[in-house]
Amino acid sequence: EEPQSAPAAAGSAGQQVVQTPSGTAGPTCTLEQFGGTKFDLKTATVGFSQSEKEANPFRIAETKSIKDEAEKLGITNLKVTNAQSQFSKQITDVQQLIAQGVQLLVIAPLNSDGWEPVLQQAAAKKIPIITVDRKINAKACSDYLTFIGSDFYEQGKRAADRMIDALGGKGKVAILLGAPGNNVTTERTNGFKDRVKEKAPEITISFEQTGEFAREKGQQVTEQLIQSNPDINGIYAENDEMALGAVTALKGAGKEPGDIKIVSVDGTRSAVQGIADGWLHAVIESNPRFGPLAFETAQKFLNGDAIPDKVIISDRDYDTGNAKDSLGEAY
Amino acid sequence: MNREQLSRTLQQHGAVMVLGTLVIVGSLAFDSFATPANAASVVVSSSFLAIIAIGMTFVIISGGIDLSVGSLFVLGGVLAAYGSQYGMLVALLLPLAVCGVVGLLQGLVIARTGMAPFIVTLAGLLGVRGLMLAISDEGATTYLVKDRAFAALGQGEILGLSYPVHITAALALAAMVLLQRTGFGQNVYAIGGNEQAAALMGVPVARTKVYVYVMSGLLAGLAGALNAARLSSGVTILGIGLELDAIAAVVIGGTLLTGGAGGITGSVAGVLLLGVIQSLINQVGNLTSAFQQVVSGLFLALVVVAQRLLSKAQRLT
Amino acid sequence: MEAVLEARGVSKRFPGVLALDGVSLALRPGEVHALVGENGAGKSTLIKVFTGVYQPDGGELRYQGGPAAFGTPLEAQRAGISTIYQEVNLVPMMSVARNLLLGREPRGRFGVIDAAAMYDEAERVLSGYGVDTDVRRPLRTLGVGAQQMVALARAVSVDARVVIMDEPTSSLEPREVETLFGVIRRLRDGGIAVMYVSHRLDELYRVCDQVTVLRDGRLAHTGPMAELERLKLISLMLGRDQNEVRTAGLTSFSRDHAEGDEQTAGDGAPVVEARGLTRRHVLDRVDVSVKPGEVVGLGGLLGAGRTETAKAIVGALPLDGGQVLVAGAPLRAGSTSAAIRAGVSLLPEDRKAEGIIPTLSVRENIALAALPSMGRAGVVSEAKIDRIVEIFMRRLRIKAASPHQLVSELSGGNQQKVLLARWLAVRPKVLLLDEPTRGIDVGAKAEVQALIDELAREGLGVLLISSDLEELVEGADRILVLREGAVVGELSGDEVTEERIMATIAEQSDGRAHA
Amino acid sequence: MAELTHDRGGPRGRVAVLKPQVFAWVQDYGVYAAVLALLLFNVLFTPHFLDASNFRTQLVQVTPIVIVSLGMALVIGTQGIDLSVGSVMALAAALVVLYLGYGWLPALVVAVIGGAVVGAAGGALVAYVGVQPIVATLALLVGVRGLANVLVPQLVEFRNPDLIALGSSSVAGIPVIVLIAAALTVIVLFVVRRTTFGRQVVAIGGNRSASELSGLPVKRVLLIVYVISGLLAALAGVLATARLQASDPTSLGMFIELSAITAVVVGGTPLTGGRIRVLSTVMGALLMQLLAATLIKHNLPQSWTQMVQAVIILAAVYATRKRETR
Ligand SMILES: Nc1ncnc2c1ncn2[C@@H]1O[C@H](COP(=O)(O)OP(=O)(O)OP(=O)(O)O)[C@@H](O)[C@H]1O
Ligand SMILES: Nc1ncnc2c1ncn2[C@@H]1O[C@H](COP(=O)(O)OP(=O)(O)OP(=O)(O)O)[C@@H](O)[C@H]1O
Ligand SMILES: [Mg+2]
Ligand SMILES: [Mg+2]
Repeated sequence: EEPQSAPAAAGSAGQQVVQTPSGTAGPTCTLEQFGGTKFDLKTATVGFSQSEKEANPFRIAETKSIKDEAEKLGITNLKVTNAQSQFSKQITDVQQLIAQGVQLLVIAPLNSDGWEPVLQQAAAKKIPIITVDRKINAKACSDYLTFIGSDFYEQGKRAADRMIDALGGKGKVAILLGAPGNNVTTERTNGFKDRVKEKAPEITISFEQTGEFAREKGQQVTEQLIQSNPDINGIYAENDEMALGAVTALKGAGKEPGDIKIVSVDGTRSAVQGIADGWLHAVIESNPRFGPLAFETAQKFLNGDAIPDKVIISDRDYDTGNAKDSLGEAY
Repeated sequence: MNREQLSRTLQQHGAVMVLGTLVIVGSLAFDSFATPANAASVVVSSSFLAIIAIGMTFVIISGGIDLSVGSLFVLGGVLAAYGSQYGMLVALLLPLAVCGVVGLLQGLVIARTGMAPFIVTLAGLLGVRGLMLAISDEGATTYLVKDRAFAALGQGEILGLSYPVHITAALALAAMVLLQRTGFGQNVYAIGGNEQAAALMGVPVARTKVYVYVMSGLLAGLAGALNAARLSSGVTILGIGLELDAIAAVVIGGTLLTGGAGGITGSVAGVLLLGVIQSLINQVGNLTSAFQQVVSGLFLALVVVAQRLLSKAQRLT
Repeated sequence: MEAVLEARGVSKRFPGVLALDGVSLALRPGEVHALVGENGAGKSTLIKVFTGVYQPDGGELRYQGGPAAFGTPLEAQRAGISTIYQEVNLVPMMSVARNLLLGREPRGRFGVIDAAAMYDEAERVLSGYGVDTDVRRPLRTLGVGAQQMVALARAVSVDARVVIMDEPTSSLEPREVETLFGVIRRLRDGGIAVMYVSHRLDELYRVCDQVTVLRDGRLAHTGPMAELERLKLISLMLGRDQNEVRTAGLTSFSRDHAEGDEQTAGDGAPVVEARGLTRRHVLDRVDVSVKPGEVVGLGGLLGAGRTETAKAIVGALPLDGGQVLVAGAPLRAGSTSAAIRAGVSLLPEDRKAEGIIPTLSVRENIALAALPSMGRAGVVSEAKIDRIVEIFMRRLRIKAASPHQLVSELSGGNQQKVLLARWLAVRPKVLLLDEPTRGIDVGAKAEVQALIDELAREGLGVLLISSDLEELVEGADRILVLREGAVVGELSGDEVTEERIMATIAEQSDGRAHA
Repeated sequence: MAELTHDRGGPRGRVAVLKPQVFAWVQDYGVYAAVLALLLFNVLFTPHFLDASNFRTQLVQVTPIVIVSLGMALVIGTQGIDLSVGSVMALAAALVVLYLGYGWLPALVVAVIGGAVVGAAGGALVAYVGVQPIVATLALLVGVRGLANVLVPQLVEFRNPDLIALGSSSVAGIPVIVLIAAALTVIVLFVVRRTTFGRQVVAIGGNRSASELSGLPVKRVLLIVYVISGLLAALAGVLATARLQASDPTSLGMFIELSAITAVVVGGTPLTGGRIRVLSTVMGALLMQLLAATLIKHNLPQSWTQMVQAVIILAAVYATRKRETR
């Protein structure tokens, strides 16, 4: 039993799948277009810049999957840095990776803007950059190579759909926001709100406070919320941790599973368990296992094949229907 | 030179020595450490913290502390990026003006009401970040730097080092002169060393304090603006905990938090120390984030102890 | 002649105290005006009102014939009133030179400070005051005496119309005092008005033309110094009539040495014995021993290392060599608490920096050192404390609004008494007193001296450091003369006279070409 | 003279102290007044504020900050500061789940010992090496948080019923952890007011070299003070963990050092040391908690929340600040 640590992506289970058909739509990019030179991935120095501490399931799984895949492919020279959630540090990290002579960069950006200095240096050295899970606002195939990840705005919309059918199209909803200023927060919020506005005008979003993506904060905010707004029907948490914090709060307030419908994003093991236990209504997955897809894309690119300028992976939904069976695949 | 002088020099330059040792060890341990490129990345990324640390040095020598610099840094960046759509001048003046005013307010409150700088600037830390979130609708909008000339200010290079480095160097020199060779500098030391006595010796205590906080505010804003130019966007998630880095750098540099003693050289060395420590950790390549923190914590402790023992050469009676 | 600085019916109120009550005083150019009164009479407060540190609650100030209101000391200074405050008020961590010249440093090109010129200037000025030291050193490395001289030099070297001195001599020894008087006379002849506060009456009679006596914040007398003979002056200060003073008031040290010797010379075993105390540049193989009931004096010029010797004995000064024995048993080096437990206590010289705890009340300050004995199992007994505090506040006549008043609000002299009480409360075997009567008024001074006497009779060993030779001679059975950290002579019995002390210092000093 | 001192207490004296008393009162009880004002505001403008459940919520949420602030008050009393408390909470959270196998009590003990050890490290650096408190504890802030994450890389949920009970059960309607915090407050109050140790703490804060010359065991006292701070922080970490029903070394106690320092200072304890006000510190913590709650309940955006907090902090400290005579 406890304590359980992050499970490996059991076999191919929970592996990322590219969204079809739209996933790889749009312009493509080849080695010539990019203007890089071919090199052997195995012997190359590869840099991976992680944005946040490997201290939540998503980051742990993400870093792990990159490292595992590199090992699998026999890439011996993988350099990993971690920006500890400080953006300035991530810029410096990547610059120092470049200084150490990496030939391929995989970056999990903490923020979408502000990559100018890195992009310049990389471009000067023609180092291909693959960004995972978050975008970089720049030109694909020139500033950077390509983006692999989920569409957070889309995740927000799908969360909204689940909330709407959970509440039968009407009721009061509270949002537990992620960390302020964070792109993920912004997009998951906008996606949710836009969708609700367009499809269920009778749902009012009566409350939105930040839980900073952390469980304790989620719990505290929810405690305040249900105490002063007892009439709330649903809670949209922008990540699983806050949702689970909310669950603890509801338990503490003597609520029953399902009294308040909770929808969240990520798809961590505990959250899927939460669905099975009836506390969560649905969870929109955001799949962190970028390793295989990233290196596959890189290899294709180095082989001279055309690769799409953005690879959107198809995230699944977890709900009472599939929760129990897919527990093994959740991260 | 006698014992006091020796030990004073040690206290001020203990950090420099530790830095030197660390660099040597580093370049022996990793061959990709002492490369120009890596050195450049350390120096460039340190320059922004250095600018803030210069202001912090004045504040701390005067016996105060400024926790608002982290928030002013990010606010300055956002304002600069926002202002850049109206051209270079606005991009520079807007952040300086606003951050200067914040510094002025904090200085006035501290000097006039005698409230603890720690708490006043803690309020500043909160309030300013709030302000930043307010003008970037809760941090959702990131203004991009439109003005090329302004962007160049953060990205252009001379001798392989980008402008911010040169600006920092210039500021550091100016600060040294200001601190050691002007009446204002003397007043800063005096009120830090013994405020009551300074007042009785005819030092304009209140005014000096106000100046000090204005300066700190201005420099934090400037650092933010330059950083925005470098990133060519007003990133809203910057500067959290930056004040602690700045304070650590200054104190490692041999400046006493109790005020009255210290200098710019040490602070700059302190900043570089922090940068080098980070760089060394990156050289190792595959430490988990948790271990990285343990290591930098140990490093920090090691450095302050070393610095302290060096300066203990002086026995106070 | 027209007064240059004048107070008319000035009042100043502090929480619980009316420190000044309608005081009027006129200060004329070219006169040296003595301001006297017992501890807490309001002298420092009046001065602080003159110089803009405090704002008067009532009455008016006039400066150069016009009404004046100084908002800050700076304004007063700019207007030409320069002051030496009772507690040395300089910046310890700054160098001597920067302290001396703060605000008027010599400028070089582009108006930046010319360091070299500054140091030369400082050395030149200070040598005129007999302070020969490296002006680059932080001020705090100088002894209190030297610091006082720096403050004096600083105050006088601005061209002022009025110079106010609040107990400038309290930490000076004879040589420095002479220098000071020289300065004062120069000022007076230059038509400058000097206000002079001191508890050393003979000094007053030597330099002062006018005198004003304060008692409990009210004006008790003002007039020419010469016309007011000593006993009258004292009775005015203490508010008792003259014969009462003559009989009770001023019993100073009562011991005459011959008889004193017999009394105390009894058993030769010293309670505390220091052997070969050594510390580079400061102390050089100093031997000191004190027998029960004996009062040993330490004589010497400023900077001779008397304070260091005392500190070394209680383990407050790291040593390179030597040891301290209490009743034959060696004391753990460098541990003040061990020394105190063994019964050796030091009343420090620097009241402000090493004595009082400003954030605590009079009561807490008195009880501090005795705390361990003030309760059971680490829980203090308030009753016990109250009793002790009550006793000592009465015995030492400590003047405070209440035992719960902040000690930092007491007058200088009363703070000194609080510290004395703190040490008496631990019932030490040996008491090291570094300038015990500094800043204490005549009445209190006599009391303290009598107290020392009494304690010695009860068998307490005393090491007495005083810059006041008279006090030293009257008080001590035996005197060790220090110079540059080494014992250069011992006087006992009939040798104990001011002349012999001066002689000993002098004959030793010949080598060191003066100033 | 005796009689003169006497009549100071007389009518003139009383007049003299009347006005200052008002100041003094505001100075001493300003924070209480502020709390009352905030309560009043909520009673008027916040729905369901008077429910017992609400007060329980506020008290439960403020508990960790109160406990940490008690230690912080002692440290600040010595003119020091302890930035490591947040990380110590995280470490405690990590240790408590690691040793939960041996039962909740042993686990708690281990966690608290861990906190004490960290405190001792900081104390040693400050007292014996002479490192400035803010950097000594800053190093620990960084390192110990990392250590906690090394021990427990990610949030771990636990099912131990006793520990969960510790966090969620109540006695006579009052949550256990609140009772614990209350008990600790009383203890610290006693230590500060009535013990030799307490007196020595403030004396050292007031004038260190004077304390040394008075034979106080300065270094030992300093060491102990930091140990206590670490101990309390660890305890707070365990309680917070019990309440969260999961150990989250990553984010538990983040920035709590600032809240704690604010609570202490708002309570009127000067950062310059030499004075400790225990009850007011607790009040300060309550003030901050109520404020946060009010802003959440009224659903203010983050930007406003932070700006309002800034203003309130300033106002509260302004009211309780020490006025110097002029
Ligand atoms: N800041 C203050 N707050 C409260 N009371 C004060 C303050 N300063 C002085 N007092 C009180 O005012 C009275 C006069 O103090 P003052 O320092 O003027 O005496 P003094 O004549 O200088 O005595 P001494 O000869 O010992 O220096 C004393 O009773 C003292 O307690
Ligand atoms: N006039 C002076 N010139 C230069 N240095 C001095 C002078 N007076 C004191 N010092 C320095 O200060 C140190 C301590 O002197 P201190 O005054 O404490 O000795 P002291 O004999 O106790 O004199 P006192 O107790 O009368 O002040 C000495 O070691 C010396 O270096
Ligand atoms: Mg006085
Ligand atoms: Mg001395």
